[in-house]
Amino acid sequence: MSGTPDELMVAAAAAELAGVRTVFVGIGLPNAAAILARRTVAPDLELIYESGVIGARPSRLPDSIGDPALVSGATATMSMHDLFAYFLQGGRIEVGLLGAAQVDRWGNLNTTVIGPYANPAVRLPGSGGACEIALNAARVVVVMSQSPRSFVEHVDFVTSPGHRHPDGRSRPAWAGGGPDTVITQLGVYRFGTDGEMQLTALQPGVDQADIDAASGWPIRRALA
Amino acid sequence: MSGTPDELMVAAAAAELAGVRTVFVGIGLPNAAAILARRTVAPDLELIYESGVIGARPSRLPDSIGDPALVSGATATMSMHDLFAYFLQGGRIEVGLLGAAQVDRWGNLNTTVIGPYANPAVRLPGSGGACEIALNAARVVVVMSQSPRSFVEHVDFVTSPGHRHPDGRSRPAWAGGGPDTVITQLGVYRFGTDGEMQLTALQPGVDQADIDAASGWPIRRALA
Amino acid sequence: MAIEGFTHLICFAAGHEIIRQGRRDLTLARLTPDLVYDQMVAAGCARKLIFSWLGNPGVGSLHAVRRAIEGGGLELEEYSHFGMVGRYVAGAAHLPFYPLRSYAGSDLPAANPLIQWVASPYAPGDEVAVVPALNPNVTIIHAQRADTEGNVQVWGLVGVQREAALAAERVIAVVEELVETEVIRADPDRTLLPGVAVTAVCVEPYGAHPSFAQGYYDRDNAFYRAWDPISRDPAQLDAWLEEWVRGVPDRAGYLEKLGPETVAALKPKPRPSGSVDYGEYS
Amino acid sequence: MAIEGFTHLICFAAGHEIIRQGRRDLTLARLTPDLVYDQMVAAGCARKLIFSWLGNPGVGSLHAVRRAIEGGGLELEEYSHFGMVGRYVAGAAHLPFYPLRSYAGSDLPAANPLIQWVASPYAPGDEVAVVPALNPNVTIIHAQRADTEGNVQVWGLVGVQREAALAAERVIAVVEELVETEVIRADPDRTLLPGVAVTAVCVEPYGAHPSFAQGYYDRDNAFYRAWDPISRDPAQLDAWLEEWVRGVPDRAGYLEKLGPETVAALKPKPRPSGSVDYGEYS
Repeated sequence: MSGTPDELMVAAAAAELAGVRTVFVGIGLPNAAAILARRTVAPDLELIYESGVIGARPSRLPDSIGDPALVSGATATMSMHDLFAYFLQGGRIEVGLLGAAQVDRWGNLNTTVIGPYANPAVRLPGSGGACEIALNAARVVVVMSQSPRSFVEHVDFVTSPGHRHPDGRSRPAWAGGGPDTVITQLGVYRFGTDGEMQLTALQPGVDQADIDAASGWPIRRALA
Repeated sequence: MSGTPDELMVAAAAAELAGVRTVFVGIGLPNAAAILARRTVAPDLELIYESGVIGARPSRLPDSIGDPALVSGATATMSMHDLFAYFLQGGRIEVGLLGAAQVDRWGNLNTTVIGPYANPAVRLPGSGGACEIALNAARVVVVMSQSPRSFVEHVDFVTSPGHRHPDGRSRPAWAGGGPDTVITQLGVYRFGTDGEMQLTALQPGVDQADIDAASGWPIRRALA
Repeated sequence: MAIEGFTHLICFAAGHEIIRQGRRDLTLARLTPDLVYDQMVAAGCARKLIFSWLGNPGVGSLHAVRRAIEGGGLELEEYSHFGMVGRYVAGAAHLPFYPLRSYAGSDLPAANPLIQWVASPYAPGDEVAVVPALNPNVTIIHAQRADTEGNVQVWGLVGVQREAALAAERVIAVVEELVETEVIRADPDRTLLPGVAVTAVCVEPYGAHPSFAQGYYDRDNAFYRAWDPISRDPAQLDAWLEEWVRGVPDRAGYLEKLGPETVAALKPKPRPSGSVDYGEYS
Repeated sequence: MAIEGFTHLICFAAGHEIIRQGRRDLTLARLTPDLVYDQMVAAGCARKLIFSWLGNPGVGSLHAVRRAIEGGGLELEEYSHFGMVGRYVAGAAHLPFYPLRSYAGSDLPAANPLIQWVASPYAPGDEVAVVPALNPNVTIIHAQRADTEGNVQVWGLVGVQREAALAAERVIAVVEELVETEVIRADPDRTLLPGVAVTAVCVEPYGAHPSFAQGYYDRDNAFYRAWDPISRDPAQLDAWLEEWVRGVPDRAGYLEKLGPETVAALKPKPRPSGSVDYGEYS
């Protein structure tokens, strides 16, 4: 098995969707992974987009999550209110696929700012639907590029909550399962019962030194 | 001018709709009044039904407020949520047309029970949308039959609030204007600035003695 | 459980089957209990009603329900329409409550302590009424059509059908006809519920009679009026249930008794929606 | 004010006209500011953004907006998507707040003190996040068609268009085409907004380019990608505004510059919805 880093991530993310029925899809790699999964390991997978589409059958790989090709031939379209309230918050999403600029050991995701919020070094797009996806999907799969700047001891801003806030707060009782898997070009990570991230698989051709060089904290190992 | 008591009430209620754009219609006499008004004094009147119809053009007088003839040819249909939340509560209804089994001097309406709630002598239908129509329409026109049992000193149950609760509570600040007109087979009543009902017109052939005989309290007079 | 459908698409087929199965002690939710719950109450299926308007629309009372209430044999939990709508919305959205501008100055909160108030954090002293989430074990809805994947489409009045269904643990959709998935996918805007939200689909033409299915058949207003004297007399009502519900094996038997002339008289003339273009993008 | 439309039906025609009119100090609300607000910010129209996702979808950043933020010249009020949806819902429903299951454990409430919490009266200790109502002075939406009575119909993605419009004091609907009222009334389910809720209708074909109108034209993804280098360079961006916005008198001028070939290339093949029968009842 070989491929570009993106292809590796997409393939690993698609594998996470085996047997899944409902996935809430973000743009970019998550979208490619969900479309690949439906063609391979999850033929019954319903692609659900925050723009208001359920059961999309895109005839092309869309540039945006609101592409007209996602609408034509879908099973249902509805208002964003009904989709977010009744499908995402209503607990009908098995997997939420998210990207992020930063992640910490508890799976907290930052897509808001690098640097202080009031005076950012880099202004990122912000939450979109990610905050509520992270809290309401039954489980969350994160697809992101790994480096010492993205795998950090402390995220600059918690956009989408993981298993524990840096200030020690735990997840609320009503929330979904939270981050389940993080997929990067270097490895696949899951979370221990205490909510801490652990390395469970290396991507082809990657060794522990590569992981160490691309991580801002010593990541726990739980390789099979 | 002459007619059956029902025809008198329908004609008087239709006259109240002159120049009105949006009316929220209940079943029975209110429905007949609204349809008559649109054919006469209010050609731009949009008939809005709690079943989820806006701009109905019924080809027949419907038996129910959810008749298929209200849907075919309407300008819009929508969920009851959107209709109640965005049109009624959202303040887009000029006139709400209601019926009632009992009314008191403050315009409190009872459509719930005769006798105590827990052990009623007569169980009536209840609120339906009337409670929120009474609170959210810009003004409320009541069409009902008048007798000592319906025009009462104390209603057995306040289903739909008038200008003042029997316990003295006033209307909340966010509410619409409340009862504006009560139309019966005997007279037309409006409300003083203090919120008390007053007789403003007699139906043809009716005199003060008829009013007195059909009222549970001495109704203030403000005849033109 | 709930059988929803506001005037439109009331699933009498399901109500009758529940009567035939001899179910007991059900808690029945519906904005307008209508004839379907009058029949189920008369048949002894119900322990409790959760509702907002209790009548035979345009006719008068639901006499079996009134007798049960006035005799003390039926528990009531009463709201306004928007309160019931809000209960389903909160249930479908996994929220503990739904806020609405209602009930201030009404005696309904005194009659139903589940109607509560919350303070707005944005304006001191501003209190908003709230109703709690309602999550039926089962919601049964009727609809015009579905495909074998369980995607359900409705046109005309949708009432609270989406919210009542999505609030439930299990959803049964009874439809007038089964269509190809391509028919559904040609017009995704008409989909009330996607297949992922539907537990089971049953095909039962005329299953909403004497209520109606827009474009398929009219409301049987004559039956609604005829129900008043039947329901008024317990003996007549029981005879009616024996003949029209317990005396037929299924909905096909009911339809056969109803007869082709009644069915034909309820058929409307065609009035097409017209077609719009979604575009093929590739 | 708000120009809404999630990816679909973003009214660039309105944004460009506002730039031409030289408006200043606007507070602009939109879930996804998109290129339309990047252009308006670059042109100096905006004082503040209320938003939930700030990017060029599938491409990268909105560079003019980023420069304004990083330079401190643009105030921000930030939510998640569902928070923005809820703000419009509360605004349209005349509620002081909208409750949602979000924000717990996120730093967004610390960044935006308007995100608050209310306690559920039904479960001790259960706190629900709330956002305040948003009521724009004006909401502009784009739609496929309307009639002269102002009834507006949309198919495909509706996003938050109904709620954003009904939350506003004034509603402007810009449409691809005007149709006979009978076309609207043949299919009332497709009506996004009835005429009673619409202040004005403008007919502006291709008014949503480079976003799309389902069935009418495709999203101009090439333009979205081309915008990245333009927006990155203030001089190029200003030259673009001079040429494509200030340099044309109106939308017709923009379309003429765009040219018939680009327009033709965006046209999809037909994919009809099919027609359903509402029935004629009399």
